[in-house]
Amino acid sequence: MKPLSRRQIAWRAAQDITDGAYVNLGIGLPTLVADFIPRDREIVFHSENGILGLGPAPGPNELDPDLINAGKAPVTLLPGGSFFHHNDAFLMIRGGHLDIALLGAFEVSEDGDIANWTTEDPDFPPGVGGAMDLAVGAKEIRVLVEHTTRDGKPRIRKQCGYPLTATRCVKRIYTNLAVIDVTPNGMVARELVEGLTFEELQNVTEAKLTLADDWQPLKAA
Amino acid sequence: MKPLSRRQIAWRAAQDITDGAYVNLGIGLPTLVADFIPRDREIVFHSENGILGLGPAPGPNELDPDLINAGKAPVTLLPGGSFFHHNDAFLMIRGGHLDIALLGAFEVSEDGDIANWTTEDPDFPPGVGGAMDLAVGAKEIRVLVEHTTRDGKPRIRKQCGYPLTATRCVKRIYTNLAVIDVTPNGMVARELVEGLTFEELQNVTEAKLTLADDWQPLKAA
Amino acid sequence: MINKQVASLAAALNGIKDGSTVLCGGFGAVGTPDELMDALLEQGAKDLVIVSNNAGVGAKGLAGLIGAGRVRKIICSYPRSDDPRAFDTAYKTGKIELELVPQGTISERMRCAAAGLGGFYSRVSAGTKLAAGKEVRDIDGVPHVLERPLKGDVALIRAHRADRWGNLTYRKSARNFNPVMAMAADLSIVQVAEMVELGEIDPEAVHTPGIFVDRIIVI
Amino acid sequence: MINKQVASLAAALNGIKDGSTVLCGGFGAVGTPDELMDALLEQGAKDLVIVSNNAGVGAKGLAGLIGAGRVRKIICSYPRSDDPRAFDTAYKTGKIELELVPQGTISERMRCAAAGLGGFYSRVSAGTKLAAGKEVRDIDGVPHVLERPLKGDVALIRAHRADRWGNLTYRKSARNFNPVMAMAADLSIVQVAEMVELGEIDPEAVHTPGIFVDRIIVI
Repeated sequence: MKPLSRRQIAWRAAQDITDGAYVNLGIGLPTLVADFIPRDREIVFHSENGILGLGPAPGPNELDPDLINAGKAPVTLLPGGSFFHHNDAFLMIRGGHLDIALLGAFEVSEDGDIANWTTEDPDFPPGVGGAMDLAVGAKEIRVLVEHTTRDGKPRIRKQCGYPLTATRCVKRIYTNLAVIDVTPNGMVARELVEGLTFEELQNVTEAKLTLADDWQPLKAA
Repeated sequence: MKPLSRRQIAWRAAQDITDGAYVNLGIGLPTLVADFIPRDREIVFHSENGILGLGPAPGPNELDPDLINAGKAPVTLLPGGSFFHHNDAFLMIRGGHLDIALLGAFEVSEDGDIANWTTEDPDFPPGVGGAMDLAVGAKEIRVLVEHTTRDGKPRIRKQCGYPLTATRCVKRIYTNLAVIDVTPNGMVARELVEGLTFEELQNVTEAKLTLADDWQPLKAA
Repeated sequence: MINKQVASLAAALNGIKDGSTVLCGGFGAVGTPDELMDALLEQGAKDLVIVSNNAGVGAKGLAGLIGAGRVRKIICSYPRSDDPRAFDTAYKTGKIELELVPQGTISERMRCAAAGLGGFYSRVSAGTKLAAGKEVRDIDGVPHVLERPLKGDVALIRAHRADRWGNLTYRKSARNFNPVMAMAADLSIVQVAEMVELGEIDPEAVHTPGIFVDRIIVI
Repeated sequence: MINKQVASLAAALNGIKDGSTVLCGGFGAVGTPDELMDALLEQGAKDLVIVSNNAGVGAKGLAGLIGAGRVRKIICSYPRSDDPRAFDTAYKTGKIELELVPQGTISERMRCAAAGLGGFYSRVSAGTKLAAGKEVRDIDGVPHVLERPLKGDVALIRAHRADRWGNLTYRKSARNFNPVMAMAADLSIVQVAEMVELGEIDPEAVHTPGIFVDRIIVI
């Protein structure tokens, strides 16, 4: 059994983004997704700091200090892109105008609660950024996350231990081991990496899973 | 005693608009004020339909069907003017960004209440437009009005008989007979047309007036 | 590939259902989506709730819809116009319901829906007949009326230019209610004078970003 | 004649009082009014409440004000940055109060003040620690948090171009919080790279109309 790399998780999530979607990519792992969009699809990426139509990272001669994404990395703008102020950027988020937000997380609960803003580490002041706005506002929330912590503790839990970002909002989770849907009937494993049994997956998952009848091997390019 | 004409009322109101003010002119009598701004003052006129920097009426070759004011009359735009959407136009109004709104009225009360949106005439459906937004929102509300109705009934009353537009907002009233301030101590007549006694003014005014110690003759060009 | 342009007015209006709430752009006769409204008459949807600053002029556009008895209710700030015969007739015969809302409040209620908010408190209309039946709350000693979001099933929008992503620009005061309405409906349908190539609209000067636009028809 | 340009940073910041609430534009290091913030250090106002998305980078600008002990409280969404030493030190030693607010809620609270509204209901933060102590109300079965307007005594803004009426344009993502902050303060002070003649800014593409601007300084 070979877990997916971070880039493979991003690749897998990218395959589910349909042509023409308006998408916000959270900071960290979700940002990698932009690199793996199938070439025949035109996706409009949104950034909290007032951009629609984010393009790839700039070449050395394209760098513009006034053009960054929400992760504060330099970006470019595609033809058809637009700039607007922060208030309109969050109107888009909160008002359900984004089709998909791909987010990182510390934990996701059985009900689709997400905790991704603070671990209450006393060494750092807390920061929330746009995490709560995105989790509440986008039409569909999908999470990209390592299945367990470095210590092997499950991140997919009955209830989140860390402070919540938002409740009952996550619809799908991409991990290095599986693709899991959050449904009204609980969590359903749709795809498992090859060589992993459902029992093994459940053993590293605190939330109760069921295996989809039509489950598939989790493939990654 | 010669009452002011409508244009003279507008002239008098125009003299009180200070250089650099942001001003909204209500439909009807207040609209005439734009013609009488002293030449050495630069005033920025606002229109509810998304314009700052309204200029004079267009000449025959300047007419643009996409450029009208809130009264739906063709206008022009001055250099420095700008267009924006209705929501920003009313943010400016409601948020106290306009220095002055000059409004027409059916009635004004002793407390500065204004009634200017409906006479409840059963022959017409009611219309409110931006009247309530302006009356509540502008930093200072000044009213231009004939002192009495055609039947000689006072428009400046103890309480408004017509449905209110907003309460306690009017600061100054320009009529064909007088300039009257609404103060915490009641209404104070500041200027009277020549030949009119204070007693005569009070007789055509339902609200209780006091005469300012430093009252002046009401002059008009 | 994203291409929001449609080939016909029928395709633009396809699927609008009876009972829909339809936001109609424009102020007076400026910036009104006349051809879309005429086509809505053709399309046949009835029992409509129309949100529009005014209530139609003459016999075409919104007035045509009202005259044909297709509008159950209108939410507007100023139903009068130079030639309000269609609305006046319907109103006097009790065939149309009128919800009169201050102009800024209509606009803000639509923005509230667009922004995914549950409501807002406004001083506007407090202490007046238009606050009748609404919750009033003192905030810092000043009475405020609770206003609720106003969302459209459909918005009919008139813009000047568009690209295939749906980015829009308007001309002068024809912008008016169009941008807020485009944001506040589930389905935003736009008539434009001109399509331009992607990238031709200055990204610093897009008036309505394409995210708010679903279908575009060139008139 | 209207001319909002002032001759010096000192004139730009004249009159800012101790205890002021100061809205500071920018997101990360982009669009931040660095020179105005450095000049505010010179100017001397203390006990400030700063509203800013971030809490300063390195030792200059906002970080300089915090390092000098001039900021009593900061209202922000994300106090961390690449080099947050000034804020971290003040925070750990209890010398600065932090009000953490979701990024969209900060922005919307400022717009609420700008728009003259008394408050709004938002789903954001409902059911989380950041809603602690706030009024919560079920609207259509969904819990909403009551959020109050956030007004500045002063806004420090960075724009690209201005004219003497105060019309502003920004560059790319340097726009960010600047327009909403310019609207939400009693006194809006703007640093720009360039003054242009009245009428040179396209009236269809003004990002901040001059009505929201009080003073302009060219840096």
